[in-house]
Amino acid sequence: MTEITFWGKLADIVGTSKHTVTLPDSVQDTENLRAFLENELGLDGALRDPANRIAINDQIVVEPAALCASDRVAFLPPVGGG
Amino acid sequence: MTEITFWGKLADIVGTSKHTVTLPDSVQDTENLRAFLENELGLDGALRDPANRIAINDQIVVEPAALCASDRVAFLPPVGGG
Amino acid sequence: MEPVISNDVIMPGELLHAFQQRLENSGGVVSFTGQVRPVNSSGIPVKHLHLQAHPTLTRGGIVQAVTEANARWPLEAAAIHHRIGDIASGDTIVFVAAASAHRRAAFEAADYLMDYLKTRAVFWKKEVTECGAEWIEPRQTDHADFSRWTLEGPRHARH
Amino acid sequence: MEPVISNDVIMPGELLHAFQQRLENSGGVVSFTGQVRPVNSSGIPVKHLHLQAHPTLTRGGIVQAVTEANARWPLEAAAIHHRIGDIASGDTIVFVAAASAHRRAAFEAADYLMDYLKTRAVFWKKEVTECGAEWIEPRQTDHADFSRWTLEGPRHARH
Repeated sequence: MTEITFWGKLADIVGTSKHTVTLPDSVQDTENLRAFLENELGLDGALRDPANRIAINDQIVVEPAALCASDRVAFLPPVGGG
Repeated sequence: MTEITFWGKLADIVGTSKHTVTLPDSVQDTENLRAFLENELGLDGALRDPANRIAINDQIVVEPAALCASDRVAFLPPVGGG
Repeated sequence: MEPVISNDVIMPGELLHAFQQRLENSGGVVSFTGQVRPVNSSGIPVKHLHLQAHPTLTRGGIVQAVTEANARWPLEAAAIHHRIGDIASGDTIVFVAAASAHRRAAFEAADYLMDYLKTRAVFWKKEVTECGAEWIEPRQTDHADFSRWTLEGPRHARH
Repeated sequence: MEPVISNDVIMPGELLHAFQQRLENSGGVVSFTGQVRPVNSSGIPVKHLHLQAHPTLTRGGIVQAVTEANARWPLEAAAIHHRIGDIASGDTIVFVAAASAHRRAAFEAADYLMDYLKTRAVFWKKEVTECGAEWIEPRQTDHADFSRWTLEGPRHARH
């Protein structure tokens, strides 16, 4: 089971901030994951947009990055505080 | 009688912060005044140094500036706070 | 100093006082306080901002930015307090302070840390008005401000 | 706000708090606090600074600098508190605050006002150490800092 979290506006777009899923063997990296989740969640491209970055186990990654089933994956829309 | 004040380090150099003097008719402007006071007070050039500016009646002046006997004259060494 | 990321109200005057109490040889202290403006850029009254942070990425990034500031400028201390959760109009979102022997270093470090927080810090910001809620991303000018430090940028503080 | 030039101790935290209480639509507040460093640039312990002001020229010049800052940047408010008399090591000499809708304006205005105070404001400053007393004049870097504002920006600085 892989834990996927959605942050900021992505939680609103996806409709949840957390999604636990068993990834099929075909999902080996972040590129596969983006396509898989888009389809599974019936989205309109939000998770394919490279502006929304991915962190694996609390590290923002350079993509495409390899995935393990036990990874925690976070989708991070553009950030900014202050 | 003309009131002359000395500020900052000039009070230390001159030995007083205030000097009241009857200016001779020959002192008509700030250039004359600088030379006159240097001589009268036995100084070593401090009042001739253009880095030490002059204010007349609380206005810093562009020199040479005309003088009246009733003017209040201030000698101002280089400034800086903070 | 460890950055503080918290739901608690930020009191800039108290933080500035506490920050200065700890200093030993700084000639200059610069502080920046960011507040929720009562009206947004379209002129619509703002009820509150909602700020979301990530439990690890946010703090890690800020610690790195403070390390970077310390490498660029000879700082005696730097402090960052960032509020999260719902922040009412007029309340303080962020407080940054930087202290150095020389004022240019303090000014530039505080400026840099704010540019970092505005464009790179891992926060998500939602503006809530009477017309609804909208996620806010950094403006072009914020990115331009940050790029000052990555291209030629201001030279390191003179001594 | 009228500049304050006084022998009284400056409490930066309280001043920042009071300054922010009065604001209505500022997104950013920058403050600068200048303190007497315990050790001078030659490494000698400083007992105190003595700051002298002129009864009219000092205030007049500062008011003009604040007017200039307001002409250059869209400020909601600016405040200057400058201490005079004997100021002990570690005590605050000067507190400057600037508030604006946007943070760059607040940063630049506070920076400009400090450069003015360091190089153009009518104060005379004597440093008292165990080795005696010495009148201090602005450094070359202070003049270079001020000249930044005369070569750029929407208006030329007077003086």
